[in-house]
This record gives sequence, C-alpha cells and structure tokens, in this order.
Amino acid sequence: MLEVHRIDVDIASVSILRNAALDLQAGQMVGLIGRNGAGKTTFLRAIMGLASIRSGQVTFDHADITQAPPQRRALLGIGYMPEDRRLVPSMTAEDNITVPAWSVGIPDQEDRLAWIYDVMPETKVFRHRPASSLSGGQQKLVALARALMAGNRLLLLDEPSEGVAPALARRMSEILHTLKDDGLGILIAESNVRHCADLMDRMFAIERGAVESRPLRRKNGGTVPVAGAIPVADASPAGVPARASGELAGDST
Amino acid sequence: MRSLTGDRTVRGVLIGFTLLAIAGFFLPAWIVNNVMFGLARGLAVLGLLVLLRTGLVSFGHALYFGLGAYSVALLEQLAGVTELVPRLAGAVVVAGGLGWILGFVLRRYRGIFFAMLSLAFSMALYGILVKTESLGSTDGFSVSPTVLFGWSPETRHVFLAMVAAVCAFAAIVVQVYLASALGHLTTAVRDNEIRVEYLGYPVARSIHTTYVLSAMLAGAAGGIMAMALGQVDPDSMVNWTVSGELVFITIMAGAGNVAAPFIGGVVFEFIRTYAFELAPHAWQLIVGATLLAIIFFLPNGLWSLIEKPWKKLEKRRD
Amino acid sequence: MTDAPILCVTGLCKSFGAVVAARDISVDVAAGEVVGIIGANGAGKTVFVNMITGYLKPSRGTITFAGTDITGIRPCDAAHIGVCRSFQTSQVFMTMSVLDNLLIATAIASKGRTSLLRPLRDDARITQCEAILNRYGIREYRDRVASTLSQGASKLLDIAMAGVSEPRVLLLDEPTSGVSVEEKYDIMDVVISASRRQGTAVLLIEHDMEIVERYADRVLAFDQGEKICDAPPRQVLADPRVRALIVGPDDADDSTARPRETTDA
Amino acid sequence: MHSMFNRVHRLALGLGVLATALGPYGAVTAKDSIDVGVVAFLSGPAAGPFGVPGKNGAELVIDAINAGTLPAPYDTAGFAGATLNPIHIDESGGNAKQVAEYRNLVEKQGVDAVIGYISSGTCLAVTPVAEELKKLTILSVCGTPRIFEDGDWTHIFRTQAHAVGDSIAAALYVRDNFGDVAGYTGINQNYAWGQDSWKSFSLAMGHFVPKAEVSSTPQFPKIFAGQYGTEISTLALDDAELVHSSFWDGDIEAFVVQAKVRGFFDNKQFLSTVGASAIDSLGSEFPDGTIIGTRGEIGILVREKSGPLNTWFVNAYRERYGAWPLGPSYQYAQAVLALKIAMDKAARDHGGFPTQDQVIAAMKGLSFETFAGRIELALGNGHQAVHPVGYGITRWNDETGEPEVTNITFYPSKCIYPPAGKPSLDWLAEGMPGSDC
Amino acid sequence: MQTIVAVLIDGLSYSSYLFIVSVGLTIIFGVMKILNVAHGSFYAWGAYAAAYFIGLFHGMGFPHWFGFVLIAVSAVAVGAIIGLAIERIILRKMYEHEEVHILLATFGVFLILEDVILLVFGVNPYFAYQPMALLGSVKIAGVTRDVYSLTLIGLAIVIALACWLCLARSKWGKILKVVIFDREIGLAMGINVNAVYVYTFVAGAMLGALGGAAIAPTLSVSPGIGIDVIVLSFAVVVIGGMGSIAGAIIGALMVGLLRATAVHFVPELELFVIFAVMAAVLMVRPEGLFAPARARRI
Repeated sequence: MLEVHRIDVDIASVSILRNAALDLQAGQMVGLIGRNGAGKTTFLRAIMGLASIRSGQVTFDHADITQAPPQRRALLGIGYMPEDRRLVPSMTAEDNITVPAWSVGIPDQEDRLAWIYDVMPETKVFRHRPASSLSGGQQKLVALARALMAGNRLLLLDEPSEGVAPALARRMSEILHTLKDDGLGILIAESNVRHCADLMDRMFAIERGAVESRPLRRKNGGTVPVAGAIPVADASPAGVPARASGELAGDST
Repeated sequence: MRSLTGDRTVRGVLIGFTLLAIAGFFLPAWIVNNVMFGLARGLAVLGLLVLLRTGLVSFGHALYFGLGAYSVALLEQLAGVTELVPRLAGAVVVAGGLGWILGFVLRRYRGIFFAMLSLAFSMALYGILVKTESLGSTDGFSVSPTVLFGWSPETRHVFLAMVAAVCAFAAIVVQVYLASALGHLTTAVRDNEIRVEYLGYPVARSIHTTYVLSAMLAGAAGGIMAMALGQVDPDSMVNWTVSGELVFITIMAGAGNVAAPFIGGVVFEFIRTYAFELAPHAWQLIVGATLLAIIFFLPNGLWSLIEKPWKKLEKRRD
Repeated sequence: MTDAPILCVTGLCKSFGAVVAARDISVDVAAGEVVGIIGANGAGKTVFVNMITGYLKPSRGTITFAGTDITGIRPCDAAHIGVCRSFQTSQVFMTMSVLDNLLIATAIASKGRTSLLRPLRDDARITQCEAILNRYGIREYRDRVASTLSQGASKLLDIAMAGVSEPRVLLLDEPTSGVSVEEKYDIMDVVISASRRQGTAVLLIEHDMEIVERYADRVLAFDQGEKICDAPPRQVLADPRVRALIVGPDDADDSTARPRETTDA
Repeated sequence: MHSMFNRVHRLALGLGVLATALGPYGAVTAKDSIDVGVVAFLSGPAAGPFGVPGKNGAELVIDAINAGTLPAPYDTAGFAGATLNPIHIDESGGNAKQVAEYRNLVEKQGVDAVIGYISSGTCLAVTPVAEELKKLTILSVCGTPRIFEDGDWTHIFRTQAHAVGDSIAAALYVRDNFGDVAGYTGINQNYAWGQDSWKSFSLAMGHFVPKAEVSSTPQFPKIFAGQYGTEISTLALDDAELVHSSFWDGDIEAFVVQAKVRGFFDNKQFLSTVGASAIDSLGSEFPDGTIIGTRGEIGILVREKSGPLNTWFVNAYRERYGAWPLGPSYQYAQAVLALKIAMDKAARDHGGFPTQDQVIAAMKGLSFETFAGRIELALGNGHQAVHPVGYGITRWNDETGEPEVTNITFYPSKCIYPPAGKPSLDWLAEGMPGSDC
Repeated sequence: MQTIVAVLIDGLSYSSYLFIVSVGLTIIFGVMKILNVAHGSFYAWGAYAAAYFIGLFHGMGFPHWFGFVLIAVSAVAVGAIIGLAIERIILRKMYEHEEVHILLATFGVFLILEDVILLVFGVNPYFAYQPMALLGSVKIAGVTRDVYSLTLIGLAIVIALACWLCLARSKWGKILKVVIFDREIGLAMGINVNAVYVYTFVAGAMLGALGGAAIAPTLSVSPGIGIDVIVLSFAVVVIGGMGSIAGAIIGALMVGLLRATAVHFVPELELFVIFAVMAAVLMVRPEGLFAPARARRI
C-alpha cells in the first residue's frame, strides 16, 4: 500500500534522512525503531507531506504522492498522530477529532465518528470536554482518534506509548490491534518497543550510521522478520538549531 | 594593541574612513552632505547590527536616534552649547542612560515582543515631543553649526572629517567588542540562551550590555544627524518610520561586518536623493521596491557582494 | 572521598498545578561521588536536576551546596559557584565552531570579569581549549560549525562545556542518549575519569542501566516525583519495584525484546 | 551660462577639485537665465488648498514676466533681463527633509534663489540653513513672527506680513462687529503657526474686547490630524461662543465638514483667519456667517477688486487653471514680483547683471505695488513685509452659485504691526503703544 | 456629567473604527503570524476608494444613501484586489523567511502602496461627507453628535459579533483555530493551509479597508493617513493580545477612551498615553491582556 523509495530529506540544509526506504501493506503493523533524534519523526512527516523530500519517491496505492500537499494525503486516508499530541486546547475533544473531517470534506463524517467511538468507547465519555482539561493519556487517545478520522487506510503514529502509563499503553495496543484487524496499515515510530513489539509484523531500524540487523523475538517465541532498514544520514544533527531553549523541561511534563 | 592593528577589519575601517575624510575636501557640498547623513544613519545601524548579533530586532531605535538629536538641540536651546565634544557626549550619555534604564525591562523580551515594546517606548517619546510646545512640538528646533574647540570651520568638509573620525572610532570599538569574549556572547545568546546561563553568565546582563551599547551608538548617530542637518523634528527623528528605515538599512547592509552599516547608510541616502529627484511623488515606491528586491535577491545584504572579493583578497594576502 | 556532603537536598517538593513533579526528596551527595538517577519518563528526574541548578524554584525544601543554601539561585550563579550541568539534547552554540563553543565556555569560567573584554581567540585560551578537545576526542572537529556535528560529537561538546569550569557538582542529563553504542563507554570514561580526578560529584541521569551499573557509586530511583530507592546499583536494579516501574515488565524470556539490550548482543 | 556651471560642477565632481573655490555665483557678469527653487506643498493635505494654488500663482507670474506680458509697471521682460527657470520642490515630508532638500537645491542644483515655504515650521527650519549657505531666499506664505523677531538675517526676506497682524485685525473685527461676545476659545495646530496665532489673538482680544473671557481648554491637535470628533465635543461643551482657528490646509475642510454635521456652527461664531480656501472647495457646505480672513489684500477678499494688475491676475489665473486664485496664489506671485523688482532695480543701479549682494541691497526696505494692494518691507531691518489685513463674513449666494464675502473691513498696517525692532508679543502685552488705528 | 458622556461617545466612536482596522490586523497575525505593516495601506486605500467613489457617484447625481453601498463595495474591492495581490505575489514566497524579513517586506509594500495612492488618486484631499450629512445629528446629554459616528459604533459591534460567530460557531472558525494553534498540525489534519492563508489575508485586508472606508466620510482623505493608523492599531493589538479578537475589542476601547479622556482633560498627553499604556501592558503581560499567558522561556 505504502512504498517509500530511497528518500532524502533535509531540514534547514542539514541532511536528516538519506536513502530511507520502507514499505507497508494493508493490515500490517510496522515498527520504525530508533533513538531520539534518529530521524523517525522526520520520516513520518515526510510521508505525511510535512517535510519536503529532496529526492526519492513516496507512493500510496501505486500513485506517486511525493509532491502531493498534505491535505491530499489526508483525503487518501492517511492519518497522522504527532508525538506531543498537539490538540487545540480550547476546543472540545470531539471538535478536535472532527477537524480532519471538516477540512478534508469527508462525506460520511457521522459514520466515521461513530466507528471511532466504537473502536475507542472511552473517548466518547469525555467528548464534550475541552482538550485542555484532559489528562495526558486521554489526550493521547483523542490524538489517535483524530488521526483515525482522516486515516481510515494508513496510520502514522509517532511514539504512541511515550509518556503513557502502562495500563493505558496496553489499552492503546489493544486498540491498534483492532484497527490492524480492520485492515488498516499502521506505521509506528518508537524508541521503546516494549508495549507493541508483539503486535508488529515487521520492524525497521532507524539509526544513524550503518544498518543493524535486529531479529526480535515474540512472546510466543517466533521472530519478527527484519524486513529492511533505513540508512540514515551520517551526520544526523542534534536537533534543529532554532529553539534550543524550549526543550529544557524535557520529560518533566 | 597588536591584535588591534592585526585585525584586517580595523585596518580596512581606518583606511576607508581616512580616504573618505580626505576625499570630502574634493567633493561637492551636496555629496558631502549625503555622505554625512549616510554615515550618521550608518552609526545607528551599527547599533542595530550589534543587537541583531544577539538575535534582537528593535522596531523603535528611533527612540535613541531622536534622543541623541534632541539632546544636541536642547543643549543648544538651554545652555547654548555648540561645541562638538559636549554635543556628542550629551547625545551619547542621554541615549545610553535611557538605554540603561529601559534595558532592565527590555532584556526580558525576545522576538516580536522586544520589537513591539521598543516601538511603544519610541512612540511614547514621539507622543511627548509632538505635543509639547516647549520641546518644539511638530516643528522641532534648528541646530546651529558645530564648533570644534572654538574653531568654526568655514566649510562642511571639515565636519565630514570629524564625522568620519567618530564613525571610524565607533566601528573599531564595536569590532573590538565583537571580537572579545563578551562580544561573542551576543552570538552565543542568540544561539542558545540556556547554555550561556548554565555556563555561568547571566543572559540578561549580556543583552543589557549590548542594548546599552546599541543605544549609545544610535544616540551618537542622532546627534551627528542633528548637527549635519541643522534641524531636529519628531517626524524625521523619532517616528516609527525612522525606526523602520534603520531596520531596512540594517538588512540592506547585511550584518557581516562593522563597515557594512556605513556602506548601507550612504547607499540608502543616495538612493533616496536620486529617487526623490527622479520621481518626487514616487520616491517611497522606489525605496520600497529596493527593500523588497534586497529581501528577495540579496537576503544577506550588500555586504555579501563585498564579502566575496574581500575574502579573496584576504586569501591572496595570506 | 570526603565524608562531608558537598550537596544536601532536603525535603524538596515541586508541583505544577495539580501535577506533583517532586515529592519530599532528600539526598546527600559527597564530593567525588557518582550518583545515578533512574526513573521512567516523567518520573521527575529532570525536574530534580532543574531545581538543583536553579532553573526551577522548588515549592518547598532546601538545597545546600558546600554549606551554603542555594535554593532558588539563578542557573548562572549556580554555575558560577560550581554547580554545572549537561543536557539531554545537547545545548551548544549552533552557528559557532566547536573551538569557539569551548572558548566561550572557558572565558566565562575564568572568573575575572576583565578577561571577558579580551579577544575571545586568545592564544593561551586556545591552547587550553585544544587540550580539552583532545581529552574528549573531538579535536578533529575543532573548526566544524556545531550544527553540523553528529549527535555523539555534539553531546561530547556539550559535556565538555559543562566541565570546563571544573565544577564541584556536575549534573549529567542522559549523557549517552543519542550516542552510538560504540561511543557511549568512551564518553563516560572520559567524563567520569575527569570528574574523579577533580573530585567532582556527579549526578548521572540515565536510562541505560548498563551505564548506571558500571559508573554509579549509588543509584536513586524516581517514580512520579518520589524517590523510591537509594542504594548501590546492584541492589537498586534488583529491587522488584524498580524493575516493575522503571526497568520494564519483568519477563525474563522477553528481555531481548528491549532494543537497548539487544543492541550489544 | 547655466549649463557651463553644470559642466564645471561635473568637472569638479570628476576631478575632485575646484568645486569649493567656485561658488555658484563665482564672478558672473551676465546671465541669460536664472534657476530659482520654488517650494510649495505639492502633496499632502496642504497641497490642494495652498501648495498647488501657490505654485500656480508663481508659475503664472513667472511665465508672464519671462514673456514680458505682465501689465505695467512690471511689463519689462525677464529678471534683470534673464529668464527665470523655476525648479519646483515639494514642501511635504517634515522639516528635516526640507532642510535636506534646501541643501540639495543650493548645493546640488545650484539655484540662484529660493522662493517659497508655506509652513511656519519649515520656514523656521530653513532660515538658518539659508543663511549658512548664503542664498537669497524669499519666504512667501509662512506667518510666524519669530523669524525676524528672534533672528537677524541677511539673505532672508518675507513678502508676507507675520501672523500677529492677522490676529490683531481679527480681534479688531470682533470688536467692531461682535463687540458683545462673552467668551472665546480656539482650535489651532500644535506648531509654531497655530501656537503663535492663538497667543497673539488672545492677547489682542484682551486688549480690544477685555470683557470676553478666554477658555481654559483651547485645543491644539496635531497638524494634518484629519479627525476632530473629540476636539469638536470639547469645543461644543465650552461656554465660549466665539471659536478662533488658524487652520489652513485640508484640516480646515475636515474640521468644517465634521463640525457642521454636528450643528456646531448653529451655536458658535466661527472665526477662521486663513481658511478661505475651504470656501471655494466646500461651496454651499461652508457655513454662512463665518468670519474669514485672507492675511492681506489677497484671495477671496479682493476677488472683485478692480485695477489692471488684479483684473489681469484673476482673469489670467482663471483662464489657465479654471479656478479662482486663492490667497497663496497671490502670495507666491508677490514673492516673484519682489524678486523681479529687486533684480531690475539692482541691475539699473549697478549696470549689468547684479550679484546676489546687490539684489539683496535692492530688496531691502522695498515698497511695491502688488496686484490688489501695497507691500512694504518695513520690519526686520527691511526684510519683513507689512500690509493691511482684512476680514469679512461668508455667505453662499444661491443666485450666482458662488460663495461671497460681505462686510469686508481692512485694517491698515500701521495699526496692526509693531514699530520696527519691537517684538510683537511684547508690544501686544504692553497694549500696542504707537498703534495707529 | 456632560463631559463624561462626551468622552464616552467620542471614545467609543474612535474605538470603533480602530477596532475594525485592528481586528483585521490581529486576524492576520493570529493565523499567519505576520505583523503586517502594510495594513495601514489597506486602511488608506479603503478610505481613498470610498471617498473617490462617493464623490464620483454623488457628482453623477446618485442619491446620498448610495454612499453606504459604495463604502462596502470599496472595502471588499480593495481587500480582494490588493490583499490577494500581496499575498500571492509577495507573502506567499516569504513564509519560510525570518520574521524580520517578513515584517520588513510588509514595510516595503507599505512604502510602495503609499506612493501608488499618490499616483492613482493625486495629491489633493478628498471629502466624502455626503453619507455623514445624510444621517444628520442627534443631541445626547447636551452635546450634538453626528449620527454617522454612532453608526460606526454599531458597525463595530456587528463586525465583532460576526467575527465571534465565525470563529466560535462555525466549522471555518474551528479550522482557523487549528491553524492558529499549530500550522503544521493543521496541515497534517488535511487543512489546506495555503487556502486558509489566502482567505485570512484577504479578509483581514477587507477589514482594514472597511475601517478606512467607513471613517472616510468624517475626515479629509489625504496622503499619509495610513502612517498614524498603523501604529495605533499595533498599539490596540498589542494591548489586547496579538491574535485575539476579544483583545482587539478591549485594546480599541482602551485606546479610544484614553485618547478621548486625554483630549478633554490634558490634550498634551493625547498620544503619549496610548503608547505608555501599550508599553505598560507589554511589561506586565507581554502576551497582551487577552491572550492566555504562556510560560516565558528563560
């Protein structure tokens, strides 16, 4: 369904991704594993059209979408959940969830929403509360629901279990499992595969420097095949210079 | 001292300004005037350049420019001072003094908030000047010709030489400052305030120092402008459009070198003179179009045109 | 190692609105001691470091450094008296060369104010910095602009800058995150040996238990703003509560599923 | 000759020599043409009512003199025989810009003289520079008395009397026609002109209508503010029934339009010392019954006055520009006239083309016939003009479809200006000793 | 008492046109993060277009009330034509540039538009008092007031309500909120941010032009009228909080009432108070009175 062919991505003329490649089929869950700053987020952003691709190609259902604007990708059924949730605090959970429906102009909006509430009944409970009043975990669920609104074919999830209590992380895995069984393709970027390793069909390692072969064992003893890997730029930078000052709070929140 | 004379920029500035001062004696008066106005603006732009190095853009530097100009005018009105040194000192001290006071507030702000707060302060001064009769209201004051140690030179060429000397001095001071550890802190603060703070230097102090230096430069610039022009008034010294022009020249000149502001200032003055002559009703249009062209095609300013041959020259000398 | 603690933290509390980030934390650190701090994301490790270095004001409690109360001190003053830190994501001057980065750190560290007015690229200072570059193995990057460095090199520079002033307390926030496996021990060797030599007390925040185990004299485990364990490394890592909350769900045969443990396999 | 100078300049620029040695006046003995800077508002709120009519007036008379078609006694062609080539400069943009422009005119364009300036602020700013550059400059319109009372200038002349006479004449007119007024206030611009006008008007009122009470909150909005809603409220709330204003540019029109809708003029007696331009531009919108002045024997007050010069001026102006000549048209034309008279006189006295110093000597203390009256350079050591000043009452004439001014009274210059050497505000404060009314 | 009523009415009518202009500025800033110096030009163009057409059509014998139609038409036309042109030709290429460069580019546009006004409309002032004359006057607490200024207050209220409805009650508003909150998340959620930018800029330009067109009948429309307005609306927007509509209301009210009070009691401070308050607000609440306070970075 999704094929990424050797893409190069620069941010502020610093090479972030080089020759990165990956493919994913419907009903598959694929992990993209790498440490902080390895380029996972950039990779997802490039697929979503938020980071411009210098060379290489991204196809979705065999159609080239390398240069397509993000809204067209959303219309094709790609949903994106950013790492830090980024819900609009003053809007209710439901409004946050339905944003993509309005913007993309999804015709069966109501059905889609009903389906989302069906998959994640817990979000229905707090749908009328403003996003700012939700806990971090609840926000994470809303962000996932929002990604689902447009993304009924492919989900791009950036660190879905980061900063989430173990119970919720387990719940998140369950939801993803349901979605996978519904035939969605799911690409998860994680630095910590603890909670969803057993769901993954394939793993891609993203790390600066050379490719590591990394067989991962399932609970039942089987091995997750390492389908390929993404060589990433050698000089992966320590971040974009601009806002060094914003990051101090780090994991305190 | 050895490092001072060893600095190519310092040598370049000294040679350049000396040549300019000498050339002044052979140039027609109107060119001398435009060069002087250009140098005066350049001095203020040098102040903005120092701020820009620390990542701040003031949209209200006309506050100090105007304050310097009005200091010169008021010193004459109230105390009859027409000597160059006290005039200039007055402008620098008053501007630096207010810069020091406002610095306590402004050093807490960055980005758009810094720009807006600077604008607010400058417009508050504008509001006072425009409406106060004893401060000349909209008219401002005339400024009589400047005297140098009791000697009042017949021609303005001598004054150009004095202005060139002041500008060269300021450029060298700034160059030495920027080469010092303290001066490098400006860039360090722009790059990463947190790191500077955690290395043990208060970011606020670094910004404050830079700000006061910048205010003093703009004050001196305003003082020189008042002396060169022979007139001060709020609309041409303190209004926000003046601040806008100064930022414009800063971007036009480029922040690459302490000489750039002066080149930018003089070029701006000539663009304006010719634009006005060419199209009295459309000179702003020409200036505005130049501004857009620079932003689009020469984002690093005029200095980037000079930098390449300059670097080549340096290489050859090495 | 002397007995008198260089850093005393007593009853430190911090909350952001309803969220409690630190709950009555008390720790003594002796000079020259290396104290590891572990905890899950959001457990309050960074908040703890931020309070010690003065970025955050504690809601309650005191921090004493070498006998002086430094609670609520500004970061620059903390650094000035000898409490320095490195950062999780390296904090360097992106547009400057590696050498200039260090030169600035050195200039600030040399306490005399007048030295700041001297040219930055002072010969003596350059020699001094080159020695540091050598020690940290980043000499080859001397003239590279910091933004072009690899994460590992950038991290080394970050730590080198923190250590320039020979602080008496050095807080290292995840010094090996983002650093390749081959490099991580090298970094730690350099840092820890330098601090041992200078008798610097080190507070080491780490996710990598191997690093903690290998370098820390003592380990603090944090959970939800609370200190749940304070003991030598082996003892802490064996603690069931720590294993459950921090090290991960304890599935002996699944331990290889954790990438950090598979990487050196 | 002029082009030769240009060439010299260019040469100087190229070689970097000579330019300072050869002033633009050098050792000239004869000229075919002279360059004169003519400065007036060509843009901004003051362009329509003042600048453009002023420029037109100058242009009309310059062309006529160059061609020798002005009626007698000015029917000789040229200025000491030379053709005048005007260089028009826009006065807008603030004082500092005007100072820079002045320097450009003299030092870059090398003009032989400068005529113009409407704003008092600009006049004050330009005067010291003109003196510094030693260039004959004839101020045509501006009215602040400070120019010749605070300074002593060799190269500056003003062919327009200063504002104190306007104020005294205004107070006299109030005394003669509205003697029972109980109180007065004012709205004036916050710069030299407005402040001086208000100060001298209130002093004169204190003298002539002592029982009228002066308001404590006269308004001083910023020049070209354009919006007077709040000021109109303050004035309306004031008990004073007489409202004095020296608004002159677009401000007077804006004020009248905004105030009229609010019925302001139904309750207040409005006195406008220079707002005559608005009478034509606003037509029937201009409130009837306003006391209006034109600062001399010029503009709408002398529109109907016969006499060969005035008839020629009004008709030629209307023919060429399709509008009535306004006050500034006269004022600029009079400045040009003064230059011609002085240059011709100097040429006669000395034989040959006169130097600047000879022209200045000839102009000093000049007394000459203008289009509708007489101007004497009697003050400021022979550099500052005096002349009669009149006022009248406005009325819209439905039959002709034109505005008119009735009940016109002119007050002679001996009555409304201080004797030479006496600062006018002191003179006013002392009760105008020696005034001959 | 009379004076207080006068201050209130004067202040409110001044506030209302300031609000109309500023709300355009604040919307553009809120959504696009552009501090648009050229906004003063929209105001000037709106005023010129309205004054020109009112004069023209009045001369052709159209009834006075037609002026109101012309005011609306001028605002929409100016906003659509000039706004669209600027967004398409200049700003579109600049979104990736530094903030200062964008600010300066709008300054350049401002300079250009100022002179284009001169070239198009000439140097003479325009008067378009017909709509104001048509509405006549009314006596409130002993002070005669022109009804037109009072109508302006009504217009400002209508626009405030319309903005509020649009932002708080419509899908459009919610989409805007997302873009305001985070441009990139908007993109990721399938919002055509470029289109949002165009509409926003044009709408903001229309409001700026409407402010000018609406006030045109009460003033002499002459070159340079945009210069003062731009700093005044900066003050309004900064006082209220950049990007906040409620803030624009509060900011405009504060500026208008302060100015009116100053003119009535201490005319010398008329301009000073406005900017002193702007500075004071920035010092106490840099984000403005109505923007949610955010933690200050070091």
